[in-house]
Amino acid sequence: MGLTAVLIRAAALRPRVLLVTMPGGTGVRLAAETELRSRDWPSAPTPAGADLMLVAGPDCSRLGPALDRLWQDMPRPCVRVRAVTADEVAPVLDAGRTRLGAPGGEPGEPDGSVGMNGHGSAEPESAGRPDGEPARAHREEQTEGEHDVRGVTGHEEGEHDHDGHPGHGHGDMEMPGGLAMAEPGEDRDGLTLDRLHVALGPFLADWPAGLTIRVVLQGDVIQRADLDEPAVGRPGDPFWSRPWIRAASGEPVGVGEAARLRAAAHLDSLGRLLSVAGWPAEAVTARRLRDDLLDGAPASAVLPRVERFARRVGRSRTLYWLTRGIGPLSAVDARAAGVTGPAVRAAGGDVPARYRQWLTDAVGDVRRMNATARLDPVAQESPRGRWDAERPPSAALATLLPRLLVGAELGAARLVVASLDPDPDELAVGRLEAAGG
Amino acid sequence: MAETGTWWALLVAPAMLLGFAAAALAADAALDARNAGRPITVSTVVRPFLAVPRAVLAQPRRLPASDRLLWRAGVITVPVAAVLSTLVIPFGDHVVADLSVGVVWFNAMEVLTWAGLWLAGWGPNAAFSLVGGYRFLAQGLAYELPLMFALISAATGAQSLRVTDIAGAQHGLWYAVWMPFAFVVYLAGVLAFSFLGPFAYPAGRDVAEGVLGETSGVDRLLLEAGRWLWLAAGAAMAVPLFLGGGAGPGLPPWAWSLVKTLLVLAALVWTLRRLPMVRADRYVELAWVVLLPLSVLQTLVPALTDLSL
Amino acid sequence: MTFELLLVLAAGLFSTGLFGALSQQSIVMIMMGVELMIGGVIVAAADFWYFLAPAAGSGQVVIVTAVVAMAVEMAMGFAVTTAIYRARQVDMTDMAEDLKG
Amino acid sequence: MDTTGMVLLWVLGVLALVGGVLVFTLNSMARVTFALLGSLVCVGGVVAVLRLPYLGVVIVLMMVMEMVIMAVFMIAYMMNPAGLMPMSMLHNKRGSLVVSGLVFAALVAGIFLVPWPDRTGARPRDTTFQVGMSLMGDQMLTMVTLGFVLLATMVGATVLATHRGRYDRFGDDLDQRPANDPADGGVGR
Repeated sequence: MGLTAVLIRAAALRPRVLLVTMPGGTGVRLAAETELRSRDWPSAPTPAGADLMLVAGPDCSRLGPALDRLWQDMPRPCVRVRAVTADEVAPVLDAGRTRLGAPGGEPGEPDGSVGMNGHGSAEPESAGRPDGEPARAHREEQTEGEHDVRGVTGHEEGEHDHDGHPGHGHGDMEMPGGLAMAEPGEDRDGLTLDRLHVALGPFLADWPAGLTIRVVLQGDVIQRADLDEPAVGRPGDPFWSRPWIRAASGEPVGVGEAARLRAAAHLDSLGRLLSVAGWPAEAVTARRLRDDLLDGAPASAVLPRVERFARRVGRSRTLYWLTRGIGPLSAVDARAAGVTGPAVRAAGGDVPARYRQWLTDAVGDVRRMNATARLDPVAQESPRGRWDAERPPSAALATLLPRLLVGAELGAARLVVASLDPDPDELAVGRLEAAGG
Repeated sequence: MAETGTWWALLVAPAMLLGFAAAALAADAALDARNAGRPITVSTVVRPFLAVPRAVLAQPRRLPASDRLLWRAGVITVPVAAVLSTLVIPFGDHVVADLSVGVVWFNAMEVLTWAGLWLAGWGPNAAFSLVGGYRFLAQGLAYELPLMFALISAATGAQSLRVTDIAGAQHGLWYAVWMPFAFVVYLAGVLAFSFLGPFAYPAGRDVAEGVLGETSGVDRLLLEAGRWLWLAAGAAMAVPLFLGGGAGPGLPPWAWSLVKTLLVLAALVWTLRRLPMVRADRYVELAWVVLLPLSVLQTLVPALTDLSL
Repeated sequence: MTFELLLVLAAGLFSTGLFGALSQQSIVMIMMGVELMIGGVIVAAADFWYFLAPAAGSGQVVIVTAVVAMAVEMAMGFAVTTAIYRARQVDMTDMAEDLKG
Repeated sequence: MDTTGMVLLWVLGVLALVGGVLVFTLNSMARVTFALLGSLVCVGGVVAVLRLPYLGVVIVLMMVMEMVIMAVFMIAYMMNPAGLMPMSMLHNKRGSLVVSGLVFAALVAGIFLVPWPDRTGARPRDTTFQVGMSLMGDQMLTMVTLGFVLLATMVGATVLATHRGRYDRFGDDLDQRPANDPADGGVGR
């Protein structure tokens, strides 16, 4: 017991945190990212690698099952905590760590309890998994197939294709493990590979919170992509568009404040893009700059750092080489879809054009941060385009996604989504307005 | 020139490899802390190792239709192959097993990670994990042939496949100096087979850590350890292949080996954060159309030199 | 005696591979059988070289040739399978019977 | 041959045979492929124990790469569902068993009946050197032939497996730039 207790306490010194952002939880996410970075608690992109799950943001009943699946997929011992507001983040993290370090915890209950299943209460072996997959009795005899691959744990829901193909001479046979046959289909390379139905989102790491895109994969090429209705969080309070909403409702808002927030929003998007592009060091730089801007750091202090960052990333030949030609979107198509923001101004319209546009805009906005004029919500763009409560700029970006994803490989698809970075919080506003009006 | 085969060398070699890997991890943690604006203290470099108690405590997860046997086999293969590769790497005057085909042995052990990582991706029966496994194969097809030619260049220069012969053949003129391209390709290969930094493609964040994504507990510890052990093994092998082994003025051979290994390791760790992740769909073509022909040309340099001597 | 036992090992591998190559329907599985057969040949060649004629390099050259044969068989096998599969979505020898003259 | 060598030979030989049999008895494609890999790695081990370290290690190296690639094809093309179905893909099982059994019996009979000659000549000190000298000396023709065979294989296999030619890429007049590819490569051809 003594050694176990020491090990438990040592392990709890640096928990790996699965940060799950609920729709409407952007502010809490930013606070959590800052807190985790300063504490040196690594963030885990999958539940398998995490031992503390931090749910950031308001409750959302529709995403409850997905959240529970994440929790189920974490290796015990683990702790689940929730922070509804940004101020709660630090105390909630402390509480989580304390519980993680307590020897011999109580049986796992969602939301704020320690799961220590090895210490007595095992999960019922025969129960089906929450996503409806039957339990498997003959585990050792199980073999596996590429086509029936389970959805990536929690971060996406896998869906077996249940209208299995009967044409292979096994029509009535019972499939091992209750898994359905895969269905082959035409594909890009003429190889008729099996189709795999995978949902990207709602809780993928470095992904717009709550956005779900259902894709059909053959190999790792996306054959079809459908956008799910976004899950609605707290109604109508998108973090990155607040100044524009306030200005639209007649409140006086300074241009400087709006520029600061816009620069921070671009840096947030850049941080996400760089993380997806596999450049974690520069992603951290972007996020630090973002946090400094949101903290109200003076322009004179931030500007040189933002410029240096923009130079390093914008002029990186490697990053350009790796992303050029991905997600081509001409200005004409973008305008036709109703896009108004940086995405339409990015000449050339592939991923590097868009991140370079963000960098240019961010530097420009940091220069303008001391302006005192009053914000005109129509003339001045919000981070993702001209603010319009009925049709927020992110809606246009989101509708473009399925078209751009088809034919892309998985890695390229992630880059495309990150380079457009629609904000699901805005989508929620649009739908509420539409429903109300 | 080299002493071989004392029994304790069998224990010392893995321990030293572990030490180099730990040093690399600690250096990476320090750079991380500097980048994130945290103070760099002793605890900064120690904290990554808290993953060990965590891994020991974690209980196994149950996954539907996973292939435990193959998964476990793959996960174990990666660090074990890294340790086995060090058998032929001389350190100063000492080497565990001075095989006459040391270079090929190293290469074969490195290729074992292909099987290991593919199995690690296949085992859990999860989409992103499998994509990660396949990604390593794509990356392998790209980096392997240029890497082989880089190894062959060094072997051709020394006219021997024995690693100690190669180290001994560089009288004052390191192969890194007159075969710079082979040296660079070799270092890129080291990053690629340890799937770290720019070559973290099989474990990229865009596929939720790919091959690592579904692993937990000791499995994850072994795979993560495998990455850093391979980085250390690759750095240690670079010294006899391209940097003259333990030869150098003043200091004893083991000290020179230590210094050179740490320098190569430092350079590799520094590179990890300087470049974004290289996707195989771009790298394969570059490797076959540009790097491979250049590697062949590089091999011709020592071959023609041998002939003319 | 080791010499004969190793030859028995070679014969065992060869016969197992032969069984596979004869009994399997899938092209890929047949290739696996052929690989095993070549594996048997390699063992036999190494055995002959070691016990009968170590002074001549020919034994080793046979092994090199066998290894190359394996690679060629594999590459061509996959290419043909891909081509057939692309054309008519079969990977079974029985189904590809209409390819016969 | 010393005791260690004998023990190694026995272990590797038995493992190679077990792996070979498993190839046709397991029903998961991944396990089948890796059973074959295990078997062939053991073959490489046997060769290495027989004082041919270079060829032994090269066999291990090649087989790992080959079998991993094989696993990819196996799973892509295998009958649906790829190895998940516990099914037998045998046809004409009895006939095959009889034929291979007879072949095995004949071979074993031959092995023990043939009066094998005695060893001629001494083993060279460096066997790697021997194979190199053979391939680059009196067996040069073999080497050249193998080289051409490999080249022909590479070209032939690529041509067979690709379905897009230059007219698909560059248009009917071969003047379309950039090439019409489903995904960009790294060099920008």
